[in-house]
Amino acid sequence: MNLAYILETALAGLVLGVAAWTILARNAFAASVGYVSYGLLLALVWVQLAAIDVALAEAAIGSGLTGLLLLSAAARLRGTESQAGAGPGKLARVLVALCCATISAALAFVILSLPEAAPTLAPAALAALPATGVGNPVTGVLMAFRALDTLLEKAVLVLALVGVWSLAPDRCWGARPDLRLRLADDSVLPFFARTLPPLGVLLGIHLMWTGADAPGGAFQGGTVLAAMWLIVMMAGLREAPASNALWMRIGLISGPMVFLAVGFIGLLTAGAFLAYPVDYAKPLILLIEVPMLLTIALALALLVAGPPDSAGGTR
Amino acid sequence: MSNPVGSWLLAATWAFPLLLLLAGLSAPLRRRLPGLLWLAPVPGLAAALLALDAPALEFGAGRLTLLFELDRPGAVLLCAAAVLWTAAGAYASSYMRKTAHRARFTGCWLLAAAGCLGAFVAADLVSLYAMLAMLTLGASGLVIHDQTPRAWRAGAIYLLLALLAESLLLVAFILLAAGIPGDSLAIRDAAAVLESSPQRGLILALLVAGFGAKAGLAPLHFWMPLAHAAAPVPASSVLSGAVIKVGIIGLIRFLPGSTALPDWGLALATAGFVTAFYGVLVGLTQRQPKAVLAYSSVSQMGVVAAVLGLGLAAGDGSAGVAAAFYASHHVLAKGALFLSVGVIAYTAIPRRAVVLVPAALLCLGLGGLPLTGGFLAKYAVKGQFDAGLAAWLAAASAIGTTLLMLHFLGRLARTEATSPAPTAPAGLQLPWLVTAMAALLLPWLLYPATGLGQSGAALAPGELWSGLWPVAIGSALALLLRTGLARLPQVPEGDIAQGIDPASRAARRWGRQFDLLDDFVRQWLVAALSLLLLAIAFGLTFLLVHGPGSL
Amino acid sequence: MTTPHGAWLVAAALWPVLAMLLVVVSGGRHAARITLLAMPVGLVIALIIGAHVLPEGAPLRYHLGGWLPPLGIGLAADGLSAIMLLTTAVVIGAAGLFARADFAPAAGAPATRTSLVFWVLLLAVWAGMNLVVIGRDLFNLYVALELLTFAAVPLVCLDGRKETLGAALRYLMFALLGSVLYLLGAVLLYGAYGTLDIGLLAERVQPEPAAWLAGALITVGLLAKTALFPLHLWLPPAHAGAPPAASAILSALVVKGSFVLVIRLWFEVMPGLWSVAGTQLLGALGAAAILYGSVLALRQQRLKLLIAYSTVAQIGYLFLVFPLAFDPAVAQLVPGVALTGGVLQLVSHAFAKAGMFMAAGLIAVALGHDRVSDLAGTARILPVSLFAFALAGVSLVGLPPSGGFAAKWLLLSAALGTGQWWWAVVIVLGGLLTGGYLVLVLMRALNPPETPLTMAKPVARSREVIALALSMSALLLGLLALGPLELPPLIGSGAVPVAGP
Amino acid sequence: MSAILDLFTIVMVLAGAVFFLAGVVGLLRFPDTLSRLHALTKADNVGLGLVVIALLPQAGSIGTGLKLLLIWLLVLLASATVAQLIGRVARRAEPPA
Amino acid sequence: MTTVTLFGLCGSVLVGLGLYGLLTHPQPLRRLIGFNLLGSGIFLIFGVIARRGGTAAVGGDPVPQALVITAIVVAFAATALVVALLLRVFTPEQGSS
Repeated sequence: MNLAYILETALAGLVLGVAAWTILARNAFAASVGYVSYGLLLALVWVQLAAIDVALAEAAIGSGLTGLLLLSAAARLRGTESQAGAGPGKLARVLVALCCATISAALAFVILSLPEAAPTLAPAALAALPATGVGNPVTGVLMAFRALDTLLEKAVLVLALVGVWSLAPDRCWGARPDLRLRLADDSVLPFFARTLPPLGVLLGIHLMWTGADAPGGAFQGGTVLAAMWLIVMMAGLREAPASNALWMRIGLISGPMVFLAVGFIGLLTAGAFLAYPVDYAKPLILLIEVPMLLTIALALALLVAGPPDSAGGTR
Repeated sequence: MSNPVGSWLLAATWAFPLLLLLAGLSAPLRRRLPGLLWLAPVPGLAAALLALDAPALEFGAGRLTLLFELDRPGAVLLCAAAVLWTAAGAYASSYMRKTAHRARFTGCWLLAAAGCLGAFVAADLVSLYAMLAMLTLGASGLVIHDQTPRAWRAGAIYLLLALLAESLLLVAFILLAAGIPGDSLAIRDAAAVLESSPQRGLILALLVAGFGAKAGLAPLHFWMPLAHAAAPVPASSVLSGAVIKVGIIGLIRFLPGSTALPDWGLALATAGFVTAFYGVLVGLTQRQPKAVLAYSSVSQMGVVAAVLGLGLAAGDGSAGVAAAFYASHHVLAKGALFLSVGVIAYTAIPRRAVVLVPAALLCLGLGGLPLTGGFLAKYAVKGQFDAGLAAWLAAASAIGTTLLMLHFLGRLARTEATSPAPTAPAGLQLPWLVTAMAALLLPWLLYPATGLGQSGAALAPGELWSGLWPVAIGSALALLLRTGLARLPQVPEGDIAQGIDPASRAARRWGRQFDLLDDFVRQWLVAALSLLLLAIAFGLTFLLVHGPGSL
Repeated sequence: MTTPHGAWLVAAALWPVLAMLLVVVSGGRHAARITLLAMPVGLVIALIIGAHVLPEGAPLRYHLGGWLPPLGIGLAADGLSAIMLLTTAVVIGAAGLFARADFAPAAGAPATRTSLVFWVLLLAVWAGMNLVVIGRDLFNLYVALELLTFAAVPLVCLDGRKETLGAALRYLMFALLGSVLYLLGAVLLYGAYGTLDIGLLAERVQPEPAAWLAGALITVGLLAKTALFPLHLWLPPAHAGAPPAASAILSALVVKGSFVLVIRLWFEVMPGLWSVAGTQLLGALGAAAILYGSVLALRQQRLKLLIAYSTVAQIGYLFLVFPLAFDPAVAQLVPGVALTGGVLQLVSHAFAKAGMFMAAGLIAVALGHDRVSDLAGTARILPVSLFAFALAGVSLVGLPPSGGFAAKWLLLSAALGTGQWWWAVVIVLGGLLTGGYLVLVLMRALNPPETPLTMAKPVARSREVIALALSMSALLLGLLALGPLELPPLIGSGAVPVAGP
Repeated sequence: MSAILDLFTIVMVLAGAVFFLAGVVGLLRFPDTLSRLHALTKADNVGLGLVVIALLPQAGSIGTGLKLLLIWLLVLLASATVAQLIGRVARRAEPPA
Repeated sequence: MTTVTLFGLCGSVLVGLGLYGLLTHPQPLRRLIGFNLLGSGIFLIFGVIARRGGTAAVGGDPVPQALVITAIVVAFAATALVVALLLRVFTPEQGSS
């Protein structure tokens, strides 16, 4: 019964409380606000679970970007909330609640009954880590042991972006997404959008770079870059790129493309696809991570920016 | 003795009509097709004449070997059926000339022809099933052809029953195939398996029900009067003449020939005789000539079933050929009579003798009038009807048939003319006369091929007398009852089929319920909730097996 | 360890991805060309894998980066994978050729939205399918499933009409629910056994709560994506609303991807954990789907909806495999006749349904509508399309010599062989109902039009031929499957050697 | 020495906590958005500042200390900007009486 | 009750909450939020499993941690797709094309 334990319990309680509140909140906007704070609290939980990389990702993507998406959507859908019919009746709610409770209980039971000697790949990962040249085991897993996942997940990002574009009305094809905020002339946001990004870009690149050996990595770095770019676009300093801008498309696919290329080199030199020749491992991994950073930044930002919109004007 | 030509004729029998059908995909050929219907069965006819001794034709390998060959009963039936399809085809080309939708009629006709003729040469389970399926699709198209509500109803009922029959047969086939050692799917192996199969009872029941329904055995006969009365004349001619024989050949091929199964045989024979008399009785109440003919077909198939039943009871292998021969006569006679219905409608009253006289001959022939083909047919099955009761029943059915057919003749004569022209066009006359001739003569030519003996023996005075007296009594009865019959209340066509309409109405009501159910099930909450419930259910199945203690 | 030629698996998995990326960067002007060039290559890759696997059924294996499971990710192709790879390559190729008329920009015309998007999505579906059928790592498979979903959903609402957008939203939400439940199951398995590799899990799973809950969650998650009754809420509107080429892919392939994973889970990961109750429950859902889907197909007024509901029904047949393959004697699911029948049903339905949707699409284009009641005259103006429709129908009903017949034959013999006659009854009834709604359509289409009919829009004969070719291959599949082609052992890539401590 | 630093830290953190508390109370109790905003921004800028100052002695290295200060500056920048944005929205929503 | 147990239970409750929100809310955006809660609950459980697998050398099993990062990105992509679809369906000026 020590201080840390009390804090953890309080944290858990807080997380659950905020989660419940987001579910029960009056309207979508309030719920979205709740979700953002929930995400930040969750990041703290991840720290408690000794997963700093995940904490960063959760704070940046889970809370930040997702929150941004939800908030803007909630704001734009305010008017339509009444359209959605009334929720299910009492009986149905009780039934659903019972089912959810059952599943939660089953989960809890299983988690409590997991084997005492927890099966783990930590030793295996650490043993194999030197071969990858990186010091951060998470980065090692992402970039070496399970590189295929990481590669495919880039493809997923690109695909999701194309999917979002596909939702543009035909007349808007080739236009730009519009996320400028309607600002008064004396707004300080443009100033903010000029001051912060230099620092932010620095931080993003730093996160990617240190990710090799310390918590951080291309995801977290890319997210920060995306956030900076979004601020710039919102402040109206730069327009969002049109969906047919070539430079942007090249940037989008550069990450996975380089990944594929390096993987192929591995097939030729190291005897297996996505294998890194010894003592070239770390340089190659960094070689992949640089364009990956670009891809992630572009993809995340453009996913938030949404489909091309007539208000964005064609180029 | 090798006979490659024959083997390939076996394939052409069903492939040629299909090729004609495919040709219909190109517009110019499609326009020519209706005139060429008579051509489709020609390879079948050739096969019937040349391929009897031909080696079996095999397609494919491994687990699926399609097998085609021609046994004696098959050859006899195929010959008669091919003749009828040819004549009716020619008849149809002129009969349907002015009507709409000829393209569809042609397509269904060719499909049905391929299936019907193919069924006589199919020697393995799969291809037989395929032929039956083709036949069903084509035939139901022919029945529905006129698009009247009556036609739709008849077609729907026919399709339902046919598909049902095929499903029963499919199950039977699979049970048989499971018993066959090795990969063979040949019918003769299957029949061999049947005799010693542990599930013999079940399989026999499925087979008799399946093929029985196709042949119109009571109580699964009710589709026949509906379908045959609703279809256009040439179509009902082949349906009632050739198509229903597919059920007969099925029974002949699958029922054990050598081992006697008294109880099953007697059951089948009983069903046959019941059908025979039931058909006569209901038929007598009918007014519409085609309906009368249809009921007479029901009755005649009853007789054939009785022959097969008695043969099965006695373990008499020759019953198959005899039944096939009897049926082959019915193919032509009944086919011809249906054609006459169309011809007479185009013939002015005073000139009708040319139609009625041959028709009368055919009618009495069905009753067994000596020297007609029908007489020989009855003579061929004498072997099965020798026993006391059976003989009396056979004679009684002959009497009944005569009576019924004369009733038909009366109705036929009363048909009102539909065209100003004094005589029917040659396109109708010729085919009908040819078929009538064939019905009278062809049996005499075929008889030696059946191996049942010499046709000369049938001409002994005793035989002639035993053929003559039932016809005489039947005719006498017909004269006596002439007035009475007209006053009989008419049993609605397809008697017990009446029960179907309320059922179908109920079904439609239920269908509406289904729509509502689907609207409910496809709500987000309902679907997602059932997802969770399923997850819980799957979890519970484990607990059920391992018990809560396993937690 | 990685088998010789295993590298072809990487090619199969990543070739479509590469093509997709190239299309993205090249833009709508060249998208169609690049895709159509990529397709033959992908087909060849599938053929090579098939040639190595199918003859003697020895699976191919590959470990990416040389990292063995549990640390690394493995790919493997057994008989089932090889067959699925081939089916996918063929159907995708056909769909691509078919869709050229709709989505390839006219020469000189500016690139439109669909002229880029469709091809990207098509290639993504292909990549997703290939990954799903050769993946050996549950999380890797999760990513593949998401790839498949993200590709399938936008295909539904490509035309941007309100109702298709709604259908797509429904589909996406439900599919996401399914995939997170799948992920939860995978997480539990890792927690209990410290690996996500199918081969290793197969060795390690014990009958205990963790495995049970995981099994249940993964199963229902996949069922949601397969749209097994009563989880079909999204399928009819989605498959009926999509453009024909897309409907063909969705109905023929996408729903099958998650089904293949159900097979893997039940037959490979935990064949010994399931009970009579579990398999019978799954079978019951399948049976319900068959009858329910067929009846509703009979009720539909629109041709494409009718076909979509027939998909609901046909999916049902696939799930009869589980009760039929369960051997109470050893309390295990054993691959055998039933599984072969199921896979045959899967493949023949893929071909038949793709052909049917394409034919229906052409009919809808030519008539300007797809009301079942007003199909009269179709035979006159589109004989080939109608013929394709009919042939596909022959396979769906299960008439010889179609693949559908072969599948039905095997399933029925399995049912009768194991004395589970009630499934036989369902199969037979399903066949009757299927015949019912198809004959209804054909009869209407064979009617002559009341008023002379003119095509609302001309239809290229080449597209009719593509539909016909697909239906034809569904038809001939039966001969292949029952005849010369001996199916190899479908399931089981053998245990993968363990790495690490 | 270290004891004094620790004491300093504790005191400053507590002071910062007080400001945060005040801010929260204001957020909950004040009538309209603008005054809530006022309470909030003031409170957490100063509060956070005090906490940062409190942590400086514990930083260990100069670099860490600079990072701490940077964080404070960034938060000042952000909250100032956001405060202005919210303020404008609020004014449009509820014009001052 | 140790850290892992605590957050393990927390995660399973979050899953329940998320499911409830995903099922019962008539409004798609609220369902989406429920979906995200559900997802984060699952990630948390995975994190707990990772923590249990920690050794003297590392605080947690890196494999699940890496997988969670990937999963978070995928979940974000899904969210973005749903939001785009939502806006297209429900906002008139875009819905009409």
